[in-house]
Amino acid sequence: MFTNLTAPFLGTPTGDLIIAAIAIPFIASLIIPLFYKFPNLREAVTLIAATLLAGVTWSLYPTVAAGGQPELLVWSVAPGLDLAFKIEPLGMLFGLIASTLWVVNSIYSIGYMRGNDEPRQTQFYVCFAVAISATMALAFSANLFTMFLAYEVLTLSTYPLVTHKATEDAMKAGRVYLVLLVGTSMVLFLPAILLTWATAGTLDFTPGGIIKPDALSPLLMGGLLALFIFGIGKAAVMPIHFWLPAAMVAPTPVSALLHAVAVVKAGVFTVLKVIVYVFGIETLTSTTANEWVVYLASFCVLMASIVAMNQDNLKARLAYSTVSQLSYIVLGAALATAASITGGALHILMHAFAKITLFFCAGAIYITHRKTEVSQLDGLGRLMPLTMFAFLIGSLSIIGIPPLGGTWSKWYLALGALDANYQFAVAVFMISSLLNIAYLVPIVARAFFKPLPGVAPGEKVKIAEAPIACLIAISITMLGCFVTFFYADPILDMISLIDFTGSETNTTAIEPSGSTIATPDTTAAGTTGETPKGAINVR
Amino acid sequence: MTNELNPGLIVILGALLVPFLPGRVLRGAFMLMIPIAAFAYLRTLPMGDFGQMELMGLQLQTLRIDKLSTVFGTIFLIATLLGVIYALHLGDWVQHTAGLIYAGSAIGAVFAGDFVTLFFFWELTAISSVFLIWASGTANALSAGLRYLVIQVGSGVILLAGVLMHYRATGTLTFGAMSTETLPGTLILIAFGIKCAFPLLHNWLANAYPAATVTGTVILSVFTTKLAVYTLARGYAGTEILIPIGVTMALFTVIYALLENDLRRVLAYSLIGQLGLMVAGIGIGSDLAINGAVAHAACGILYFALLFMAIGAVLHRTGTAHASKLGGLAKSMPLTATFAVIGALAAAAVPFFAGFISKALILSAAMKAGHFWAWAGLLAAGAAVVIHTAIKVPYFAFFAKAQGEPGTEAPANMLLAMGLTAALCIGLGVYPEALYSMLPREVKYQPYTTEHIITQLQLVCFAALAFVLALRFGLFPATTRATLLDSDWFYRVPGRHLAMIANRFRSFTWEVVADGIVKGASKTYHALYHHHGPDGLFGRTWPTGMMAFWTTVTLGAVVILSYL
Amino acid sequence: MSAMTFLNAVEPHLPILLIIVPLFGALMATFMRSGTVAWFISLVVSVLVALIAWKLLNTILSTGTPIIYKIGNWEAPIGIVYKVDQLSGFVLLVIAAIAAVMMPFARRSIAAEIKQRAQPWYYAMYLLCLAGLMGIVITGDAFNAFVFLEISSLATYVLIALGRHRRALLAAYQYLIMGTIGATLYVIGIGLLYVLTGTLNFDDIASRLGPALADPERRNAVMAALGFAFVGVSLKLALFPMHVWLPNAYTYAPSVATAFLAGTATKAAIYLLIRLLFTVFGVSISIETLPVPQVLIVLSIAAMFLASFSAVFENNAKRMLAYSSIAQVGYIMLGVGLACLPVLAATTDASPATTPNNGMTAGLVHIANHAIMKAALFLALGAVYYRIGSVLYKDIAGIGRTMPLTMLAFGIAGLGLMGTPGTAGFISKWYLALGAIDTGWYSIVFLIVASSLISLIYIGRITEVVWFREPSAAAAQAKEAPLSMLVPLWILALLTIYLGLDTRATVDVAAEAAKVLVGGIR
Amino acid sequence: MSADQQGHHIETPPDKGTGATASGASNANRIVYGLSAICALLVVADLFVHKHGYFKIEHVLGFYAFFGFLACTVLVLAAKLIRAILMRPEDYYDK
Repeated sequence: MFTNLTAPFLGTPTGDLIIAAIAIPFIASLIIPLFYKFPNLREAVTLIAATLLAGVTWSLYPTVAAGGQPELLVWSVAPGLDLAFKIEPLGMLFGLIASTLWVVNSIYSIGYMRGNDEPRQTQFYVCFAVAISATMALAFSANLFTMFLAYEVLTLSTYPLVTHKATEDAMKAGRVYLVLLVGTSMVLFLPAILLTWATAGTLDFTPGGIIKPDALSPLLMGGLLALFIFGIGKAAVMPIHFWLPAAMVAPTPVSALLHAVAVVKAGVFTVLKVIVYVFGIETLTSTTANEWVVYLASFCVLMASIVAMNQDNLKARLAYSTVSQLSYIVLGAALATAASITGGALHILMHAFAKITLFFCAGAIYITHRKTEVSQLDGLGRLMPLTMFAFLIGSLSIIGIPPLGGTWSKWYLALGALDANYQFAVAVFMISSLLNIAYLVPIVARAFFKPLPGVAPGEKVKIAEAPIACLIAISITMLGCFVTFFYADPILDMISLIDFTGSETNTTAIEPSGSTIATPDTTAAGTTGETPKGAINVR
Repeated sequence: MTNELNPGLIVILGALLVPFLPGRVLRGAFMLMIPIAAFAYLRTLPMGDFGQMELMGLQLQTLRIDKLSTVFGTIFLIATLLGVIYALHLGDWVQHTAGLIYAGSAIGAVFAGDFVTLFFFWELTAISSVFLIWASGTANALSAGLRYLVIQVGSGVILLAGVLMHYRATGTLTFGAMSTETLPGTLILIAFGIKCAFPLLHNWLANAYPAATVTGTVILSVFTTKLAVYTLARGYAGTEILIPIGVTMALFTVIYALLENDLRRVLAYSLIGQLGLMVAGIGIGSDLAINGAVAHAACGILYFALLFMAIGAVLHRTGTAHASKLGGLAKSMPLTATFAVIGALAAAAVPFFAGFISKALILSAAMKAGHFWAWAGLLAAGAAVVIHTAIKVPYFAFFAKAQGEPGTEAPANMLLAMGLTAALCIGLGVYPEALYSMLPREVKYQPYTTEHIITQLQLVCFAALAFVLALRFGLFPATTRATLLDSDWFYRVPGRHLAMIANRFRSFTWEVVADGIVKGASKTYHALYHHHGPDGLFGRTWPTGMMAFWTTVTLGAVVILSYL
Repeated sequence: MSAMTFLNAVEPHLPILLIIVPLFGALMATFMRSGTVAWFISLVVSVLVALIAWKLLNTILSTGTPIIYKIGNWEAPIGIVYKVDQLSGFVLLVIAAIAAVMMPFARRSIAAEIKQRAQPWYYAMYLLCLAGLMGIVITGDAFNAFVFLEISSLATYVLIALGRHRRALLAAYQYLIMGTIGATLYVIGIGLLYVLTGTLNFDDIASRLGPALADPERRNAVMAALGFAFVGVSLKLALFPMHVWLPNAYTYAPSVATAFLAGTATKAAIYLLIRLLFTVFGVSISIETLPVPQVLIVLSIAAMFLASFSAVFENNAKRMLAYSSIAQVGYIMLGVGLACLPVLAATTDASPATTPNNGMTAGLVHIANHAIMKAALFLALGAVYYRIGSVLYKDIAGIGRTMPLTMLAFGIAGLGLMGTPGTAGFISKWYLALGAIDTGWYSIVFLIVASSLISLIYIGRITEVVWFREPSAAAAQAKEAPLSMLVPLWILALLTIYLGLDTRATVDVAAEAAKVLVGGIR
Repeated sequence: MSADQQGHHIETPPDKGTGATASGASNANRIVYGLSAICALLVVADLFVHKHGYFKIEHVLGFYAFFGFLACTVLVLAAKLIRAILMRPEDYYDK
C-alpha cells in the first residue's frame, strides 16, 4: 500500500541544523510546562533554548554568506505541497533577527512578567516558544505551502498571547486578531497560492520568480498580487491593519518581539519573498502589475503616521508607527528593484532593533510607573533616564538619523525608488521621516524637559528604573541600533547574493563577493541572453 | 588610521565622556581640553584626502583637509572653546554634552569629503542642537524645538534625496562643486538653503534661537548657519541665483530686526542679514568674493557670539531679553556693556574691528564684478546693521532708561568668554593678515586704505545720525512686546488650520466608515441571527411535514430540470 | 490446521465476512445480559472488521483489479455480487476504522448514558448498523444496497432513540419518517431501472442504460429513475435542503452513537450516490444529459453557507457540530459536483487522462478526513458529557482548564475543520479548490474559502467559551476524561494532523479511485 | 500671563527716549550735535581722498554718507509702516 513510504529525508549537516532551528523552540515549548511549579527552571529552559537557537542560526550564517543555500525536503505532503526548507539570504536574515532577538526578549520577559506579577506565565512561555518555532519555519521555508503552514501556526500560537489578560477587551482584540489574520490568509492568501499553483505548476521559491509575464492577463496579474498583498494580513497594509493596534492588549514582551518583529516581519518578509521569488521583479515591472501597490503602500506610510500622531496611548502610537514602517518594506517590495528590495530587507533588520527598543521602553514605563499614555510621561526622563534615552535612540533610528541603522534601509529604499523611476516615493520616505519626528520625538522631549508633576524643577528625584533584566534587554537592543549602522556590511553582502533575475549566467555582473547586482533594464522586458542594458549598481 | 580621524569625532567622543565625569571642576577642565586637543590634532594634519573607507558598499572619504575646510574647522574650534568657557558655570550635563556633540558634528561636517559623511554630521547637528533649545524647559521652547527639529531634519532628508539622485546620476559621492541645472543639484541647494536661512526658509532660526537657553543660543549662533555657508562655498560658488537671495536676506531682515523687541530675536534676524552678505558673496563667486564670504563667516561667528553672550548674560541676570523691559544696565554690568559695544562695533564694520576687514571683501568683490544693485543693496543693509544691531541692541540693554530691575555683573566665566571673544574681534580687525592668510583663495587684499576707512566711517556715522534723529523726532518704531508675522505664519496659522481641518475630515470619514462597517456588520449579524439562530428558519427544528414537503420540492425540481 | 492455512482458506471470503461478522456479533450481543460483555464483543468485531477492510483495500491497491465476490457462486444477473474496487475499499476502511477506533471510548460513555438493561441492545444495534453500512458499500447490487440501507437506518433509529434526552424519541421518529421517504424514493428509482434494464446489478444496469436512453420513449423513465434515486440517497446523506432531520438526530443520540453516525452513516450514503452517478448512470447520463452537477454544486454551496451560519449561532455544542456536518457534507458533494464538470484545458504539463480529477479526489479525501475530524470532535464532547452531563455552551464554559487534554484534542480537530494548513482539513480544501480552478469556476474558490472562514468563527466561538470564559459551576468540578476515552480521542486528533502532513493514505488512494471513477470524462 | 499682558503696554516712549541715558535732554542734544559734527568732518575728509570706485556714483561727494543716511531713514520709515501690517499680539500663535 505505502509503496513510497521511505521518507525523502535528506539528512545533511546543514539540513540537521535547519531541523534543529525549528525543533529547538518547539521542544522547549514541550519542556516548559513540566516546570510550571519552578519558575526559575522554566525560564532557564526558555533562555537555554533561545541561546541554542541563536547559536544554530548563526552557525548557518557562514554557509549562506558564502553563497550557499542549504536545502532540506522534509516531506512531500502531496504533489506540489512539499514540506521543504531552503535558506536563502532573505530568510537567513529574518531567521537571524528573530532568533537573536528572542534571546534578548527572553531576558526582558523575565523582568517584565515577574515585575508585573502576570498570571499564566507558563502558558505565556509555551506559546512564545511555539511562535518562535513557527517564525523559524517561516523564515526558512522553501515554498509557499511551507510558508503558509508556518504563517498559520504563527497566528494561532500568538492568539493565546494576545488574549493573555483574558479580559473582555482582550477577548475582543483576540477576535479581531484571529478573524483578520486567519480570515485574510484563508480567504485571500490561500486562493493566491492556489492560483499560483494552477498558473505556475509549482510553489517553490525560485530565483527570478515562477510566474511568467504572459502567464496571466494584466488584470489577473494585478488581482493575484492583490490577493497576496491583502492576504498576507501580517504585513498590515491598510485596511488590513486593525489587528495590529488591537493586538497591543498583549503583554509588552509580546508586542515587542512578536508584534514589532516576528509576526509583522513575517508578514512583510512573506511579501518580499512573494515579490522576489514568486512573481520575480522582472515579471512585475514588465507587466506594471506592481504599480497600484506602490501607491497604496505610499498612502499607508503617510496615513499610518498621521494616525499615530493622534494616539495618546503609547503602545497604540507605536503600533501605528509599525503599520507605517511595515509599509516601507511593502513599498520596497512593490518598487521591485534590486535596491528597493535590499532596502526592504535591511528595514526588516533596522526596524526590528529600533521598534523592539521602543516597546521595551514602553513596557518598562508601564511596569515601573504604570503609565500607558503619552500625556502622562511628563518629566519621566528624570526618573528613568536610561529608558528614555533608549527611547530616543530607537526613535532616531526609525526616523533614519545616522549613526543609527535606520539610515541604511531608508537609503536603499530611496535608491530603489529612483531606480524604479518613482521619484514621488522618495518624497514619501522623506516626508515620513518628518512625520516620524512629529509623533516620536515629542515623547522624549516631554519626558526629559517637562517638569515632573508634583516635583519642584530643581529638586533632586530618586531614579526609579525598570527591573535590571529589562534594562539589560533595552541596552542591548539600543546598542543594536548603533551596531547595525556600522557593521551592517555583511548583511548587505548577503542580501546582494539574491539572484533577482533567475538567470545567473545572464547577469555576468554578479561577482562572488556579490558587490554588484545587475538587473536588466526595466523597460527592456528582460529578454534572456541579452546583455542587460542599464545594469544597476546596487552598492 | 590615527591620523585619519575626523577632528569632529574627537569632539564628539569627548562629549560622550562628559556625562560620566564627576564634579564640575573636572568636567569643566575636560571640556576645555576637548577643543584644544582637537585643534592641536588638526594642526598636525597635512592637506589632502584621508579616511577612505567603505561602508555599506559606499566609498566614503571621511576626512578632507584643504584650506576651505581648515579655516572653518579652526574658527569652529575656537568658537567651541569660547562656548565652553561661557557655559562653564552650568551644572547641566545635558547641555554640555549636546552642545559639544553639536559643535563636533558641525566640525565633522566641515571636514567631510563625501556626501554620506556630510549627511551623517548634518543630521547630527540637528539632533544634538535641539537639546539646547529644549533645555529651557518652557512650553514654548518644547514646541519651538520640535518645529526646529522637523525643519532641520527636513533639510537633512532633502539633502539625502538630492544626494541619492546625484549618486544615481553620477555614481560618485564626492562632495564637490554642484550644478543647479539638475534636480539633485537643486535639491541639495535647497537643503543647504534651509540651514542657511534662505528667505522663507529662515524662520526656524528666528523662532528657535531666542527660545534656547542662554548658553545654548551662543552655541547655536555659531554652527548651523556657518556650516551651511561652508557647504554653499564648497558646492555652489558662483551660482548666480545666490546673489539675489543673499541681498534679499540682507534687506528684509532689517525690517524685522528694527521692529523686534526681544533682543535675541533682533540678533537672530541680524544674523540672517549677515548670512545674506555671505550668500551673495558666494553667489558672486570670484576669488575675492569667496574669500570675503569665508572671512565674514569667521568674523560673524565671533561678533555674533559676543553679542549673544552679552545679551545672554543680561538674560541670565535679569531674566529677560526684551528691549522694553531692559535698560540702564551699563551701570550694573559695565564689563558686559563694554564687550557688547565691542561686538556692536565689529558688527557695524567700524574700522579696526573684525567686521570691517571681512565685509569689505564682499563689497569690493560685488563692485569689481559689476553687480551694482547687489552692491547697493548690501551697502544699504550694512548701513542698517549699524542701527538695528550695533546701536539698538546695546542701547536698549545698557544705556536706555531702565525699565526693569538692575542686574549684577555676569559670572566670571561668561566675562572671560566675552573678553576673549572681544579680544579676537579687535585682534582680527587690527591684524587681518591672521585671517587672510588662512582664506581659501589666493588674493591680495588690503582693507586699510584711507579711502576705505573714510567711506566706511561716513556710512556708519550717518547711519548713526539717522538713528539718533529718528529717535529724536519719534520716527523710530516703538519696541513693543508683540509677535511679528513671519514666514512661519504660513504653517502656524493656515497650515495648522488646514491640518486640523484635514484631521477632522479624516476622523470624520473614519467615523463614517467605521460606523458604516459596524452598522453593516450588526445588520448582517441580526439578519443572520434571525434566519440561522436557534429560532430561525434554518436553526429550528422543522415539523416532519415540512421536511417531507421540501424533499418533495427537491424531487420535483430535479425531475423537472431533467426534462428541460 | 495452522493459522496460515486458515487465513489462506478464509481470504477469498473476506468480502462476505465483512457483513457476516458484524451481523453475527449483533446477534450475540442481543443475547448478552451484561453491557460490558456486549461491549467486548463489539470491540472484537469492530477491530476484526477493520482488519478485514484494511486487508481488502491493500489487496486491491496491489493488484489494481476489483475483487468480485459472488454470493453462493451465482453469476451476476441472478445472484448478488459483492464488488470491492478502489472506491469501495477506501470507504469500507474509513467506516470500519472509525467504528473500531471509538470502541474503547464507548464502554464508559455508554455505561453512563444508557440504562444498564439497554446496553447490550445498543451494542447489537451498533453492530447491525455497521453491518448495514458495510453492506451498502460492498454490494454491487442495487436492491441489495436498499436492503442494507434499511438495515443500517433501522439500527440508527434505535441508536438515536436510546439517547437520554426526552427529545431523542422525537428525533428518532422524524428520522424514521424521513429515512423511510428516502428509502422509498430510492426504491422507486431502482424499480424503474429494473423495469428499464431487467437487472439490478450496478455494472449490468450501466451497460444496458445506453440503449434505453437512446429510445425516446424510455428516455424519460431513465431520467425519472435518476431523479428519484438521487433525491432518495441525498436525503440519507443530508444534502441541503433535506438535511433537517440531522441536527436533532445528532444532538439527542448518545454521544458515541453521534460520533459513529457523523463519521460513517452519511459517508456510506455519499458512497452510494457516487456509485449511482458515476458507475450506474455513468458519466454520459448523469452529467451530460441531466443537470446533476449544477444541482449538486448549488445545493452544496447552499449547505456550506446556510448550515455554517446556523452553527455560528448554536449554543449547544453537539448541535453546532451537527450543522457543521451538514456544511462539510456540502464540501464533499461540491467536490463530487465539480468532478462532473468538464475540466478546462490542462493547466499542468501532465496529460489529463493520467491526472486524477481534483474535485473527485477532494470529495473522497474529505470523506475520510471529515469522518476522522468529526468523530474526534464528537468524542471530545462525549467525554465532556460523560463528566458534566451537558454540552450546552453555558455549562462547558471554561472547561478547558479542568479537561485540558480533551479540549486540546477538540481544538486540534477544530483546526482541521477550519482547514488550517498542516491538518487533514487543509488537504481536502486544497484539492477542492484546485478542482474548482480546473473547471474555471474561480468564484467557487472564494466561496470555499469564505465558508471555511465561517467555520473559523464557530470553532473560534466555542474555543473562546471553553478556554477563556470563567468556568461554570459544573466545569470547575470536572475532571480530565479517563484514559479509555482520551486514547481514541487523541488517536483521531493526531490522525487529523498526520493526514494533513502525509497524504499517501488518503489522497493517493482517493486519486486512484477518482481516476477509476471519472477517468472517462476528460 | 498677566505680567505678559502688562509688558505688552510698556513701550519705550520714542520722544523721551533720546535723552534717556540718565543725563537728561541736554546730554542727548550733545550727542546729536557731536555726531553731526563728526559727520560733517567726514564729509569734508571726502574731498581729500582719491577714490578708486568702480561705479560712477561712488565718486559723488559724500556718497557714502548720503547713502548711509538715506538707506537708514528709508528702512526705518519702511519698518514703521510695515509694523502696522506685521504686528500681532504676543500670544498670537498660542490662541
